[in-house]
This record gives sequence, C-alpha cells and structure tokens, in this order.
Amino acid sequence: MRQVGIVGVGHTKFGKAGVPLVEMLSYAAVEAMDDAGIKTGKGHGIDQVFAATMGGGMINRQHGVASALVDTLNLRPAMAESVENGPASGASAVKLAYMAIASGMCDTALVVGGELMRVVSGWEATDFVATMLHPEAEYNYGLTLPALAGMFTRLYMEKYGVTEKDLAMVAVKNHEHAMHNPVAHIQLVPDLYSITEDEDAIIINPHVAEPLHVYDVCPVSDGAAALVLCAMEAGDRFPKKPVRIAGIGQATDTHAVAERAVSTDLLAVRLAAEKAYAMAGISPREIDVAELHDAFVILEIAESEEAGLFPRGEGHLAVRRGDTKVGGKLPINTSGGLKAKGHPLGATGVSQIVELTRQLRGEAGGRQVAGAKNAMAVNFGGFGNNVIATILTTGGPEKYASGNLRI
Amino acid sequence: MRQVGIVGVGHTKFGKAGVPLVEMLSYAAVEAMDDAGIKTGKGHGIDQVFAATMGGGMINRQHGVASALVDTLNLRPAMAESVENGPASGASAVKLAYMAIASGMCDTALVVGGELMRVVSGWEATDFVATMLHPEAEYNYGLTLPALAGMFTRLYMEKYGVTEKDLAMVAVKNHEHAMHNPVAHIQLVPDLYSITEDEDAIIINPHVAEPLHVYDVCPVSDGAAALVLCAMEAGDRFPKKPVRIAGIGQATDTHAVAERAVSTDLLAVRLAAEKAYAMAGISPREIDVAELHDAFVILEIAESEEAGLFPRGEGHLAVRRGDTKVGGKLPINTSGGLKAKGHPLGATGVSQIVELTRQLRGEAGGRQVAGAKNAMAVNFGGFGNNVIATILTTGGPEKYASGNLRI
Amino acid sequence: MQAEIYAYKCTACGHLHHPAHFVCVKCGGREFEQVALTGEGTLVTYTRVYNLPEGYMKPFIAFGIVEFPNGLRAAGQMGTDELQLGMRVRAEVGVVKEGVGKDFYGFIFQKAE
Amino acid sequence: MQAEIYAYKCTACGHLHHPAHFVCVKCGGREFEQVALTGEGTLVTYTRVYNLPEGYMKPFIAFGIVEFPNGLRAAGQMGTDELQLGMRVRAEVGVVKEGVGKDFYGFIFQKAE
Ligand SMILES: [Zn+2]
Ligand SMILES: [Zn+2]
Repeated sequence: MRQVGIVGVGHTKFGKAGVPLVEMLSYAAVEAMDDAGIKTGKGHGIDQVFAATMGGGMINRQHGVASALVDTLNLRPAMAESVENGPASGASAVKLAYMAIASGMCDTALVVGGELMRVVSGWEATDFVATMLHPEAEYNYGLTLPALAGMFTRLYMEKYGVTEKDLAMVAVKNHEHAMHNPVAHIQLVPDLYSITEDEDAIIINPHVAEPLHVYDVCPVSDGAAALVLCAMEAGDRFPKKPVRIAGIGQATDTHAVAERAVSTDLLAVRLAAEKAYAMAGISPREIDVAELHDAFVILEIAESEEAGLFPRGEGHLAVRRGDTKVGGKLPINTSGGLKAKGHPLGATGVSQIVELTRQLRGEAGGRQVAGAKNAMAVNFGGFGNNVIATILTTGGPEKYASGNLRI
Repeated sequence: MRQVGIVGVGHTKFGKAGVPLVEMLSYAAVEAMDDAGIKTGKGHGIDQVFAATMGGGMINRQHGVASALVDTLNLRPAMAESVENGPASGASAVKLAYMAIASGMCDTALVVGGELMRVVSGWEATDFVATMLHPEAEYNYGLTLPALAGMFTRLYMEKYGVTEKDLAMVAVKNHEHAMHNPVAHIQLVPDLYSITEDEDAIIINPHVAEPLHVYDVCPVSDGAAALVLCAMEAGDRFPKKPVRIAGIGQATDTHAVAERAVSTDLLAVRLAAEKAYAMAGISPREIDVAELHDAFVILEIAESEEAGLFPRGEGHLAVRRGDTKVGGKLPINTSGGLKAKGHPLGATGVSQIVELTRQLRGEAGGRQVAGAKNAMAVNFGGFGNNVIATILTTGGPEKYASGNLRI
Repeated sequence: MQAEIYAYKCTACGHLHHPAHFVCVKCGGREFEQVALTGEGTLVTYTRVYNLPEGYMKPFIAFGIVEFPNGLRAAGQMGTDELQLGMRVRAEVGVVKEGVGKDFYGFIFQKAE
Repeated sequence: MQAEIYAYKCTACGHLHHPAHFVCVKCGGREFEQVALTGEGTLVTYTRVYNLPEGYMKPFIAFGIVEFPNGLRAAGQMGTDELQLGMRVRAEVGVVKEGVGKDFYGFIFQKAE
C-alpha cells in the first residue's frame, strides 16, 4: 500500500462567513494549495477533490458541492466527491482521499470541509443537527445532540466523580489555547470562578441540557478547512516536508444511544483508536499532541480515556493536573478545540488535521507543543455512532512503495 | 494495485416504496449479501459500507444514512460512509468502494444506493433535483434539469438531424426492455405511433420542456440497489464467480451549462469514458452491452457517441437500425434504463452495475445479451458536470496481486 | 396514530430489540414480531433541555433513558418534574411531537406510585 | 436587490467570466472586477417548461441561453413568446424568482427591435 502525506493546509477564520458555501470552501482550498506550492488553474496537479459538508443540501439548498468547487477553482476535469458523515464528515473525507491515493487511483487530492450554519436560526440549526439521530427512537421525541450529551454527562459524573468544575476547566483551557489561534471563533477566556462558583454563575453560564451549561457546549460556527494530500513517494516535489498519515481507524456503534451496553462507554472511539494505533505501529504513549472532538467538554475527557491517552475514569484528573494544557504532559485541543475554535460540522475533521499538521511542522506559534512528533485526532460522528481516529507522524520508513506516479 | 470484483447484487422493485429510507436500503442490501453468500449479523465479513443518496437530508430529513444502515443490518463496527454526487451518487459510491479495496484498507465492501422521492410533491421533487444546478446562474432562475435537457435536445436535433420520432424510439425500446425486468418501475410499452404521429399524440404525450415530451423523460421513482465488492484474490470464497471492475473513469465539466464551449458536447462523458477504457485496456469496440444514463432520452443518444460506441452524430441512426435493442449489435439499457426502470437518484449508478453484472453472469433472463463479456455504465451527475464511466468484464489476468487478505 | 410502542422480538432466537432492526443483533434473523413495550422501569439517566429544536413551543423538556425489566432500554420524554437517577417510572404513550397533519407518539415516562 | 447582472473580468489577463469563478479559467488569477453584462445578443437555444419547481405560480416559463458579443453565454428567462434559434435578443434584468422577503434578479431576454 502506498503511503500518504499532507503537503498543504488552509483554514478560514471560524465564526460568521458572510459568503456563500462554495466561496467559503474556496478560501480554505486556495490557502492549502498555496501552502503546497501548487498552482490553481490549468496544470494544477490536483487529481481529485473531496468536499465534506453535512448541511449543504438541507441548510444551503445546494447539492453536488464538490463538483461546484472543482469548477469555481478551475480544477476541471479533476474527480470530485461530496461526503457526509455528520460532524465526522471531515475525517471521512480525509480517509477517502487517503484511500484514493493509497490505491494508486490518484497521486494528489484536495480535501475541503466546511459548513455554513449561521444562515438559519438557532432552533433550525439544532433541528438540522438532530437529523443524524435515530429517526423513530430519538429524533421524533425532540431529542437533540445536547440532550444526549446531557444524559451522558450525568452518568459520567456519577460514575467517575467528574465535577461541573472539571468540565469548566476543560472549557477554560480550550479558550486559553484559542487565544493563540488566530482562526478560532471565540477569542476570550471565561473566568473559571465566574462561570462555576460565583453567585451569578448560573446567569452568565445557564443550563443548556442539565447538567451541561453554555460553557460546556461548542458554539455554532461557519468555517472551512482544507488539506492537500499526496503520495509520500512524491513528497519531495512540494516545498514543505510532508507530514505522514500513519494510521486511520474507523468504527460504528448503535444508532440509538439507549441501546448501548454500557452507557458511559464510547465504544466506537475505542475501536477506531485501536485500529489507528495498530495501522500506525504507534502506541498511545507515543502521542505528543491530540485534537479530540469536544462538541461537549465531557467528550474530551471520555475520548482521552477511550483513546488510551489516560486510564479509564481518570481523564478529569489529568485536566486537574494540567496535563492537557500546552506545556503539560499531553496537550489536547491546542487549536482551541470545537469548544473555542468553533465547530462548523463538515470542517471540523479537516480542521483537526490542519492543526496537527501545523504542530508537527512546528508552525503552531504561541500554542506550539515543543518537539511534537506523533499526533492523534478523534472526529466523532452522530453521538458517537461513527468515529474516525487519525494518527499523523513526522517519522516514517526510509523508502516508500512506488505506485507509478503520474505527477 | 489490487483488483476488485462484484460477488453480490440486490435490487428492490423501483416505484413507490412505502417504507422508510433505511428500511428500503436494507432490502437491497440483504439481497446482495444473500447473493454473495455472506451472512448478515455477527461474523458477517463486510468491512465497509457505502450509502449513496442525494435527498436523504433534504427530502427524508435524515443524515448519516450509512451509519444508520450499518446498525440496522447489524454490521457494526464496520466502517460507513455516505456519498452524494447527485444522480451519479451510485457510481461514486462504487468508485470509492473500489478504491477502499484496491488500497488494501479493506477486503469487502457493501455499496447501497437509494432514493425515497415519492414522499414529496412533484414540484418539491423538481426543486430538490434542481439544487445541483448553479445556485446563481441557474437555480435562482427556476431552471431545472428538464429545462437544461430541453435546450440541449433542441440543439442536438438541429445539429445532427435527430427527430422527435428518434427520441420516442429510444423510449419505446427501453420500455420494451423493461417488460423483461421484474424490478422495473414501468411495465407497459407505449405505442410509437400513438405518442408521436397520432392526432391525439400531444394529449397522451404532452410537452414537459419543449421539445421534450413526457415519454422523453424518466419517471420519479423510489428504489434501492446494492452490490457486494471484494478483492479479486478472495474471489473463490464466494459462490458466484466475481465480475471484475476493469476500469473506472471520472471527469468534471463546468457547473453552469451555458459556459460550455460546445453546447452539444458532453465533455465529461467523453473524458470519463476515455479514462475508463484506458484503465481497463478495453476498447469501445469490445463493449457488448451498456447502461447509459437516459434521464432524458437524448442523453442515451449523446452518451453513446461520447463514449465512442457510435460515431459522433450517428447515435440516432443506430437507434433507427435497431442496433441498441436486445438482439441488436450493441444493446443499450437492457434493464429498461432510467426511462422505464425508473431513476431513484442515488440508486441509479448502483442499479446500472447490478444490471451489467447480471448480464455478464448470464442471469438476465428474457433480456439477456448472448455471450456478453464486457460491459459499460455511464452515470451522469448534475447536467453532466460530474460523470463516471465504469467498465466490467468477465476476463482478467490469470493471477491477482496479493494485498494481505484479512478475510 | 400509533398509540402503542413496541419491542421487536426475533422469531428465530427470541432476542428483543427497540427500536426495530432489520437484522437480529444476536442471531442474524430477519423476522420479528411486535411485542407491546409497557410497564414500569428504572430511570437510567435524564436531562432537562432548554434549547429545543423547531416545533416545540415550551421553555424546556425533560428527557430520560429507562431500563425495562426485560433488559431493553429506551429514550423518552419525562412527564414528571421529580427526576432522580434510579427512580421507578411508568411508561405511558402520548404525543411527543406535533407534526403537520400527523402527530408523533412516543414514551412519556411518569413517576411510578 | 441586485438590479444589474455582471461579468467578472480577471484583473491579470482580462478574461471574462459569467457566473463568477474563484479562479480565472484562463490564467489562474484570483482577482476580478465587475463589468456590467448588458446589451444585445443571439439566442443560442431555448425551451418552454411546463413542470415548474415550487414557488412559481405560472403554467409555463420559457428559458434561453444567449451569447453576448463579448463571447459570454448566459442562461435566463425569456420575456417574449416569439422564440427562434439565432434571433436577436436584448438582455433586461428583472425579478426571476420571488423569495421570502427577498426577490432574485436575473436576465429576462426580450426580442430585440
Ligand atoms: Zn435472533
Ligand atoms: Zn486571468
């Protein structure tokens, strides 16, 4: 199997885009192509384009987004595919691009994830996101992602002794990280005391879905992120040394959350991470930096355990010790995470890989993890019913398998 | 690169489903798994599932369709991806499954395409389909697929001498073919004279988008189709000899149709077919049977020329000669095509491959093309802005590359 | 108007499912019979949600997951304001969402006496 | 309310585009200036459509593709019932779709005198 690497990254400022969907995707795409030293327009060298978006159809009334993107970027006749896996659409697109190159069907691919959500009301957005839940057993009840997260959080707190303050500490950490990430949506750090223990805490940080407060939940953001992938054997044709995709693991779990055998487990995270480690030949102990899917802060804690980065039930202790801050033992969500950087659904999985690529290149500025060599991303689809774990590395075999390069 | 084959096919009766989307997909899926001799449930042997649907979100208000399908079929923790490429979503899913196996990332894949369209009104369905057009230059004008097809047909008739009767002859032929296909939506054959030359012709066959009449346009159908793909090196583990996917080609064209250099060309069809032939090492002269994307009958004629099956401007002459009927020189749309079998968008590209697999296995009953060895499908996304051509064959190398089989 | 909620029993092995599956989780069977899913159960977890999706004209709704004596777990709305982990609840069926021309029925869990 | 329709001229090479592209089709440039797209042109093809999408309260609408003297082609609605390949038309701008709180403007081609 051919090895695949990342040679270009692009990212819009998350927040409110104010431009149409395909134009927003284009900004991220050309930044990634510029970063890879690839020309846009004729002789561009992009064989295939993957676009990841969940709401292009339902929210933006546009289908065939990847085909539109190829045209506006003048990448015709490059192949184009649109991919949807809920909030994990981005990682799915990276995975499919990986397979496209590994198979020898193409040498380079452009992956663009994005979501334009702030064009509808908050309750429409909430309803839209809920369409990934089970239609009869969940969606028709008015259940939403925050509702499922609230119920999960309550059990996790009960079982492992996680406190509301622990949750707020994750949020504050991620907001602190986001202060060093110019593309993050939220650029302010809430005060831990004010949002938890102060007598007015419940006013500035009200409940969304008990026990979750506003500061335990990611904002609604527009935004796009992009990557240029290439066969590693062609890596020396690009200005920057490729960051290699060492492992990808994916697993599915029950659609209806109530059906899961252990309500506090995120089985698909565990299985996806195990597969990614096995494929990469890298162990959890070797991971230097991770981007975990903290749409709700409890998920950062639970995923850090399921991915083997901390022992079961001890993720919140790592937060208390400061292990997961930049400067700590194993920094998590240096980008600000979904919590502070924002969570434009289709963009998130791509954005995680953009951040980790910058970390492994040493381009992460004030949030740089010194000497980072191996990195992991967890992108969480549905309420954990389709999860992808991706491992990146600066290391690799001395020589790469040849696949009859066409570029 | 590993070779990939088809070892199972499934297909619902196209028409009106009367069940929810994921249940409809499931019927096709289990038929394909049964055909492949694969157990559903534990120890199922499916590594990855691809679901192709365009309107799951907009029409059926459900996202993450592939993840839902994996769960209801008890294929957890198999990987799952949902793919959208308008009316070519099906061929895109087959292509991505091909790459997944060719890359070595998995050994078997289940591909299911389907659309549940008859749950909305006709004008809602027309509007939904139009969301793949250019948002500003086409969709906002009220332009639709039939409108673009009407304008294309007028030019084609003018330039090459195609008549309204030629168009009707394609329709009648495909309806005749559909009489031998039990899963076809429409099971009646219109009388050529009655729909063209009779004084009441315009009443039973009124205009939809001049010069196109009702009988020049496919119906609105629900339906699903499914395939089981495997690495050819594992082909002998399945009860039926695999049909090999010899070539896949894909190309994109301008999003706004008005921008195309030659208005009567379908450039993406030509480029996709050329790539597929090159990859397969098979020439147009060696094709024994083809499924072409006749959402509008003019497209069958134009695609038969762009794919090199007949000389430019002579596709309608082949129709007049009867070449494209079962029993003719090169039968086209033996399944009934989109015109008579029906066109549930996400299902169509998969359904084409189901039909061709049955032809190459000799399982096509009353519509069997005797001795068919090589087959081609053209699946047409947007109004030809993202096209996939797929070539199947019963032939192949004596020995297949090994990819460390896990099954 | 479905005023009853069902479990789906595999006719081959007897395994119970809720919601419906196409293939039995235990034996791979594909035939199921409907069994009324009623009675009392235990509240596994709950939440009170303030940001409701489109179509709900209420300030908040409480949701819970309940485990029935047959081992099945199901999510539903809570019909009581007294909410406590492990409490006994009774499964009623009522309108959980008002649709256009069609209401959706589902579990509304009440405090058991 | 956009009562004018534009071509997009690449500031690097001058190539004209309609609709807007993010990258120039000719030179790969990414800067464009708006140029009014008006005047007379030739009708390349047309159709009269009877099955309209949601939101149009008319029995049919005619559409056409027009080539302008600068070589650009654009689709639009036809404002005349006299339709013939190659006829001269004049590009007017009007409401082509009534939206909720916002109308969409576009080409309505009239027969040139
Ligand atoms: Zn069973
Ligand atoms: Zn230019």
